[in-house]
Amino acid sequence: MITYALYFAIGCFGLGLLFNLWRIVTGPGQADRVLALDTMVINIIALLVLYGILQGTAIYFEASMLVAMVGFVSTVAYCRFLLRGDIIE
Amino acid sequence: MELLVASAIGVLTAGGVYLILRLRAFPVILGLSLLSYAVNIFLVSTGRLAINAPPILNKYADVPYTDPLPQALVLTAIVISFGMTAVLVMFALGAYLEAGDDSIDMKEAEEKDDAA
Amino acid sequence: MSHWIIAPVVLPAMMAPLIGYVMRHDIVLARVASAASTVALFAIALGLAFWAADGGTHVYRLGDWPAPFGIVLVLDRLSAMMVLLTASLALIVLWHAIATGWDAKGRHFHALYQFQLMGICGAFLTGDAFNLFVFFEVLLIASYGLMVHSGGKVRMQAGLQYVVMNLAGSTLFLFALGTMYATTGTLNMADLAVKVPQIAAEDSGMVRVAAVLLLIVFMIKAALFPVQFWLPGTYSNAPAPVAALFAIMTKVGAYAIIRLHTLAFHPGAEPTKDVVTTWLFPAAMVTLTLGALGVLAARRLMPLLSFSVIGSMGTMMLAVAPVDAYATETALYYLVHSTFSAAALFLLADLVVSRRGSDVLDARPPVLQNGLFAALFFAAAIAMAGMPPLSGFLGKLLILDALRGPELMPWAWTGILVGSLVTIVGFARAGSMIFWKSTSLKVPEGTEAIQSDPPPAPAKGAEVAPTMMLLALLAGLAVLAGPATGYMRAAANQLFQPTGYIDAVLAPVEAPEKAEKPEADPEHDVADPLAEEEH
Amino acid sequence: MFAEILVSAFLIIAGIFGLVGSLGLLKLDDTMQRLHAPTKATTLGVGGVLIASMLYFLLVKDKLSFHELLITLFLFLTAPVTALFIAQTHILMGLRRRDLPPTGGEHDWSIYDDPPEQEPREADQT
Amino acid sequence: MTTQSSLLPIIALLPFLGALVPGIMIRAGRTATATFTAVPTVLALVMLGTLAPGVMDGTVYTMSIPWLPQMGLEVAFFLDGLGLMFACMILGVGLLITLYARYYLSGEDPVGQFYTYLLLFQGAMLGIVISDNILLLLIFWELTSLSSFLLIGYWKHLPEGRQGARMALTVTGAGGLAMIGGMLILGNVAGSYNLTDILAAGDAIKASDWYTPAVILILLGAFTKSAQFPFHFWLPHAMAAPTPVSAYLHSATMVKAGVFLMARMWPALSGTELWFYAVATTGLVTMVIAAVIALFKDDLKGLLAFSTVSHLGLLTMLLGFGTEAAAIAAVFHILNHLTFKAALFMTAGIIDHEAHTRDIKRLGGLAKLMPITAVIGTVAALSMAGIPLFNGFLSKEMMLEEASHTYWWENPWIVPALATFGALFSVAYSLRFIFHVFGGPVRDDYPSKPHDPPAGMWLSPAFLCIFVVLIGVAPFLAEDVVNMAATAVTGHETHAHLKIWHGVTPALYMSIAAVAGGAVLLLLHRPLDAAWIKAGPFYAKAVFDAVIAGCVRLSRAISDTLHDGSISRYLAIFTAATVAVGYVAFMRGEIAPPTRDLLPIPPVVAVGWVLLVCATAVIVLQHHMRYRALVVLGVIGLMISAGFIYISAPDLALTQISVETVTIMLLLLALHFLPKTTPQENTAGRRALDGVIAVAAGVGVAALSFAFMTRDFSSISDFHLANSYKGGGGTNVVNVILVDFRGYDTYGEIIVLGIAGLVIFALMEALLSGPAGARLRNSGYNFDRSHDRHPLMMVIATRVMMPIALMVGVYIFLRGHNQPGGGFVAGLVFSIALLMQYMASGFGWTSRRQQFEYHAMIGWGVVIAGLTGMGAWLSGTPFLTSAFGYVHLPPIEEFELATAALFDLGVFLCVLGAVMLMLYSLSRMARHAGETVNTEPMDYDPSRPRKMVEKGKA
Amino acid sequence: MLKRIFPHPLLSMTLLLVWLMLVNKVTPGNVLLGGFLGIVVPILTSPYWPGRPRLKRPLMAVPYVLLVIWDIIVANIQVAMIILFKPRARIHSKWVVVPLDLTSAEAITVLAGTITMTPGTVSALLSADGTSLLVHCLHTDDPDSVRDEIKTRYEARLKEIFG
Ligand code: NA
Ligand code: NA
Repeated sequence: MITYALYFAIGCFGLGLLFNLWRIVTGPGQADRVLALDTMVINIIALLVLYGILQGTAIYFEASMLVAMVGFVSTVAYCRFLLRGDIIE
Repeated sequence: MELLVASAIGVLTAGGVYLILRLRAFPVILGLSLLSYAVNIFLVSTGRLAINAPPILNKYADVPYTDPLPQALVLTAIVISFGMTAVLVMFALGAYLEAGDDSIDMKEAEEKDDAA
Repeated sequence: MSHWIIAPVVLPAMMAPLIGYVMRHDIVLARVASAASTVALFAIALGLAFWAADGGTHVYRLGDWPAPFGIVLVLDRLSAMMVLLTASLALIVLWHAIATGWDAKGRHFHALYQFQLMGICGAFLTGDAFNLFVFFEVLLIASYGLMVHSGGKVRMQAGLQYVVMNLAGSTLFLFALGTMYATTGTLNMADLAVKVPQIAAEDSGMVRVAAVLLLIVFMIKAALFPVQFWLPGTYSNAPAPVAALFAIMTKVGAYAIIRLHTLAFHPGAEPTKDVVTTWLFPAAMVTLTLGALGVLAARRLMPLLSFSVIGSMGTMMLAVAPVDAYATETALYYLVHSTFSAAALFLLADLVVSRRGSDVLDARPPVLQNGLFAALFFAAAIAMAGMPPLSGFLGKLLILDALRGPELMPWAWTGILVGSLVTIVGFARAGSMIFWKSTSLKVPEGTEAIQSDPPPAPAKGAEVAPTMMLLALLAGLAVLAGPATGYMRAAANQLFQPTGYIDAVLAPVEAPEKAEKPEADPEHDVADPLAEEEH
Repeated sequence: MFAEILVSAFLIIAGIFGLVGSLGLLKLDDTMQRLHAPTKATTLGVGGVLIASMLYFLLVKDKLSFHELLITLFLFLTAPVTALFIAQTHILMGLRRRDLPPTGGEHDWSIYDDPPEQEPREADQT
Repeated sequence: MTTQSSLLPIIALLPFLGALVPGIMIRAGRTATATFTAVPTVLALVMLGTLAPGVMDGTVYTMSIPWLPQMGLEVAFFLDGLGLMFACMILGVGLLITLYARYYLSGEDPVGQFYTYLLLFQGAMLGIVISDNILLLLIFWELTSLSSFLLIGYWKHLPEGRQGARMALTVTGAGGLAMIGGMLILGNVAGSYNLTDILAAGDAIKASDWYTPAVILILLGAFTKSAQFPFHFWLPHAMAAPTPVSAYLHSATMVKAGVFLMARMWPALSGTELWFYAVATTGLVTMVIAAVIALFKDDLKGLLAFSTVSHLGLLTMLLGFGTEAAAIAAVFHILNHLTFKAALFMTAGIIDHEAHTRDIKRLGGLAKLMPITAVIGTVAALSMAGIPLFNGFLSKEMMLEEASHTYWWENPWIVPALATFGALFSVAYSLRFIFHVFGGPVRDDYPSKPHDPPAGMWLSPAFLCIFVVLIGVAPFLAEDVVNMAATAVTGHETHAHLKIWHGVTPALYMSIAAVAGGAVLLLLHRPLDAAWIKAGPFYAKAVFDAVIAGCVRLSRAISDTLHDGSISRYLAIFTAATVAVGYVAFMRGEIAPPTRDLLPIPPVVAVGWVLLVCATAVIVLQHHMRYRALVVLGVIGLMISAGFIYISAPDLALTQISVETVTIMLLLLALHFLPKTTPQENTAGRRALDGVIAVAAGVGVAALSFAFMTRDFSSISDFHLANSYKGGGGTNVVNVILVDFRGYDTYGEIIVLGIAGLVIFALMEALLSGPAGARLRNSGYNFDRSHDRHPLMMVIATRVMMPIALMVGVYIFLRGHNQPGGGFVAGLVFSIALLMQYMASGFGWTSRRQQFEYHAMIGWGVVIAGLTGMGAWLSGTPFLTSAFGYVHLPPIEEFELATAALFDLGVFLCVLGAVMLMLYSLSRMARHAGETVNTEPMDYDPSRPRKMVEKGKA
Repeated sequence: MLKRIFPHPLLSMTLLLVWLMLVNKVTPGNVLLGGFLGIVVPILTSPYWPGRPRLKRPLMAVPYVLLVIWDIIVANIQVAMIILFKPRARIHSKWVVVPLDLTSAEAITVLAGTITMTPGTVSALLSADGTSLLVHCLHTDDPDSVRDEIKTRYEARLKEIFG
């Protein structure tokens, strides 16, 4: 049962990725693209965790952790670039 | 799966090559980044693909492991290409600031014939 | 196993950070340290060369892991010779850089210089194909820094092109290594030499691709057609001492071709038998032609010298192409010669151009010491063009002699001889313009101050000495051609009897002395507080 | 069995909310509206997955894992900042000043106005 | 090797050693320099003198020292009759020229240089004639080209000198190069490069398939050197040299080198049809054409130059005949020509020196003004004309005699007729030299009123004239020398009897015809000259210049087109070539059928693939929008990281995602300064072509990877899996490979990073201190920016998150050996954590509070890694040999201590330092561009009091 | 002195906790190591965190967190309904200006974060002097009530915690 639930969840987040892609490609604003990328990061985190459950291993945990961290940093950087030009001003 | 990986490598390579043939430094940097992605996947795939077989030794079970060596090579390659990209970015910046535009081609229009 | 083998890598690698971080605010200290390190490197290289002259293949197993699983350094005659060549060139060029004050025109010259040496020596010594890539990158990235040392518009642009070209090359290198690993399952050169010939003819496609891609990668470094385009821009815009040091960089490519393509992909290895022989010779021919044409076409001195380097690479690689012991011997002689002569030309050009204010081949008032520079230029130019009495002529003769085979001879001889002629004409035009025609221009009184302010100082002995030393080395190489070629013949023979190399590298070693390591097996209940993952 | 149902339920809920978050990103008209979507995915979507994961390892694999909590902590800390930045970006690039209501105070919104000067604080500097 | 033989290398070396002396004593004055120049020459002459009796007796002195045994190059000398004759000529004339030049050159000329070049040339020439090894001979041969280049260009301020020098070098250099080919072939055929062996192998050589190319190539060398038609044109232009040079090189010695070579090779090469038709014909044609031109040269030296060409043609023709008598005649004429021609050149030099012109049309009547010179010149010119009682007559008679019975293509008339025709012109120009220069009335329009020079100047030609007359009157005096040399040429003993009267022979008629015709020609000179000028003679220099200019243009067209600075085209060529070559290499091999089954494709992986491909497509298609491309690049990085997880490479995923982030940060930082869009500059055609190349590369790489992914292989990594825990102490095999099995790679890799940091830093410093810095300062990177520099929320969130991120970093570092992670990722995590802080409060503010120096961090990283590696030496193991052990410290449970961890620490420090140094450099640039550093961590802290003064600000 | 060793004691505690969560195993060794890191890391980062935030009633944070979690769940469902079933034209988004009584930077941050994390509202801007917060509301017909709810439900409690 868990397996099916997993596949369902994986499917949902996978589909979500496609929606995000649409936003990234079409925009229209730069903020939309950054937002879509940020959402993509979150979906990926979910997928990684789901994959870990599927394989029954916690070995991919650091990866999701790191994705969360760098996702934040890069989103802020993308925004700061548009806001201030120099991201580490 | 192999087809996906191979075609992804191909697409990244093609994109990378197209971009490094542009006339400005920035797309060239993008292109080299794509190429470096492509080559990294390429290198990993030389160990053949394996699902859920990370080369982390498991003392409790006899499980298969994927080839660790290409992964180590890719790690080295990633680090090196990071350093290289950083230098490249700085060079592009330097050339842009010195020259006033970021054209990557150099036109030496010095048509001076000598008559020694 | 002597630790001296790794000294040429570790010594500069340890000195560079000290210079770059501890001494970065004190140029004098940095100079002393850099010079001391280079002198020591030279001494070590000399020792290694003597050691290698015994004909053995000395293997250094890093981390004490047996080959092909760990990385090995291999010292044989060829690698020892290359390291010695590097060290001697480095010493002389460093002297020039210090004497002329080039090193103080930007930051971190000496640190980068030492790193550069580390990379070059590492590339010559390694017995592992992927490690070769790593050291290529070390030497490249250091060269990027040296290339744009002290900055400037055109130099920056040229530097950017140099970086881009080499990044593309490095990418290809990885593709090639990947393909090689995917087909042979190994990275060790000696192991490749064992495994490549074992690949069935019915399955040779991929390994052939690997071999040919590697060849192209090395051809980039060696500046062979059609991947030679980067060289003129780079060499002519690099700071002169750097360009002089770069004379060894093209040789790294040549070395790699000689090494890998005699060891693993040689004509005796059935699957890859025609890879080098098909492509290298025509590439070298075109390179030689383009080099000569470039010399004749040049409007500026630095590009002229750069093209002469291309031409010399073409000439040299003609002798590598047949993959034959005698030809390789002659190529090695030419390799040493062309390294020193290119360096001499670039150093000399620096002395002249820095005083002349431009390297454009036009008539300008003569510089101070015109006669001295003219004489030095004459000597260096005839060396590069392959005229006697310096080693260029002998090198050319040797290569011609080696390429007597009826298939190659008509092309090679025509190419080399006509190329020589064109080069001579080109150099004569340039020299006559810079050193002779200039004397017909007498500067009107009072305009000298406008020409350059302050007027350039006459070159001190210390500034000219490195150029003279290089010329003396060229003369020495000519006079001692017998012993030199004797060593090179032995080196070439060693290359062409690869069993010695293979056996030495792959020799089963007694269980590495990991005795102090506890026999920790997966049953042993760990120990590590962090690793408590269960699958 | 109970564990399986529990885990599966969380997974399904997570999946739904995750999908809805991305769907919102796709469907909604205006960037500010779309900005609301990822908070869904973050909170209940990923949150659900993480809880499911914890439960799974605890109940099925008999192993208590706090990693998921850590990720949650991280996401909860970062998501508001991310949203704030994206909102700022959108407002600066996509909206005009007059599209926004006044602050009601003497200073305008931070992206349009410089902050008032403050007394320097020397003591704290290292 | 006898003691006497060992003099040979000393003789060869003497001039070279001597050449150093004048070079050193540049300021010593003409007399001293000349004296010192004479010393080695005299010494060498004396030594030759001690050998001469032996040689006369038929001894051949030989000696050799090995030099380049690999290819048979030896320092081998031999002295036989021919060599001795030439050596004496070279040294003897050299001595005379040394004396002459002392007076000829002015005090302003750099005399030391001149004598250095002269001695260099002398040494080279001497080397040619006594070399026993043809490779050695080649070396000397090329040296003569080089030293003559220097001598011709001696007056470097004169364009004619420079051009003449280059022309001579080009032509003789080209010939020399051809000769290299010929000599190498010859040596191969003969099996030795030693002349003695080659001369002995004459029959084998002539029978060889390689005979024809060898002869042609060698003759090219000889003909160019000896100015044979059509390579003759360089010699007149070499007359720009100071006259001593002309006298020495261009009459007596260097131009004879070609003749010498033909004589030297005579036994090995002559006597075939090829030899006859090539050599004799060339000589004949040259003789005639040059003689005709000489008559119409108004420049004294030009006249002499063409006359020299003509006489060289004569000699060549004689050697081409291939008969013994002709060889004897040639040897004799070599000697005679030397005497009268050198004297004539010196005479011309005197005239030039005194009258300040060499234009015959401006001269005349000099006999009265400079009687001594006139006598010398007349005697020598009469000899040149072939008038009896002067030595030129004797050898010319012998030549005509030989010509008279030579058939050319079965025709008995052509050779004698043309030879007579040439001799006729020879008489004409010789007489012109006498009558138009010395004869006639004294003029009053000389540029300078001439009179006889000091004795030092006329002694040399006068000395030569003694020989002219002596041999002319008593030819038997030269008999021994001629026989000695001719014996050497022909290879068997000759018994020539030289006498004035041979009876009534065809040669006599021919001679008479020549003298009579010559006199008539001179009388007709004025109308003929007018016709000649009207005909517009053909100037070879124009052709030569046009050819060179054409070559330069062509090479520029090729070189400039190829190397036009367009890296995009270089890369296109590179890629296309790589794909093509790879394709060919692959197609020439074969590939076995696949052995692995394909893995299934889960839908979510397919989704990832779609994202990756779409993102790539977006980047490629919309790369003009740079920022957008960067955002989309983030998608690719994310997908690849996730993909790495899926294909069991967690370490790669960690590294990829963190590197990706830092890279994008760097790109954003750079993009701040760069243009934000890329203009569309390529034509559609170019884009299409690039597209084709790109697709080809993509397809190639994809096919290759698919090919190997579907085939099994065995790899060395089984060892790593088996030994990772046992021998490396870690369960994360990838990490153990990185820090242990292949720790050396990692060592190199962190050094790359460290260097990257350094390079970026150095570059930044260089940029900021130059014009780029100024441009940066004036650029004003102020677009419509947010006024919110350091948002409060970001600052507060960072205060919590950065420490947590650092903890994660430590965690990843510590567990890397056993689980995914390690020093590199940890370093990046630390960097990213710090980056958070930088973004929150600004780099300037943050780094002022920084306790660690980035430079030092890199330095320490590299040093620690290196020291860890070297630590192994203490236990006698190689660099980077790891050691690990398990430690138990109550109450802490057992834990592992490994040197690999120390190494990893080096990695960590290096990565952190490098990344930070890069960020620092970019931040410095931003501050240079006018950015200010804030004093507070956030723009406004609402909990703290406002500055009172500012209150009420709108 | 103590302030030098423990510049931020709460942070130290958090870090120890984080460490234990990371290693996922509570052993004496890990506690020691975590404790050590919990001391060292704040010391290293203290230059970036001048001053110590005041917490008047830290324990009040627990009910606050629970409240927020509940709100997240409820509001999530509401927003999901809006996204899924509400036609685009009928979504009435509004800007809401929330005047702030909070003066502590930490408190403002938590408030803004809370607003964002609870679905339906996103904090978008702060005024330059930190006295008002601009909130975007996904769907509401009564912006004032949203503002009042924020102020009473969240800000008031935060005032209690931070003082
Ligand atoms: Na690792
Ligand atoms: Na919200």
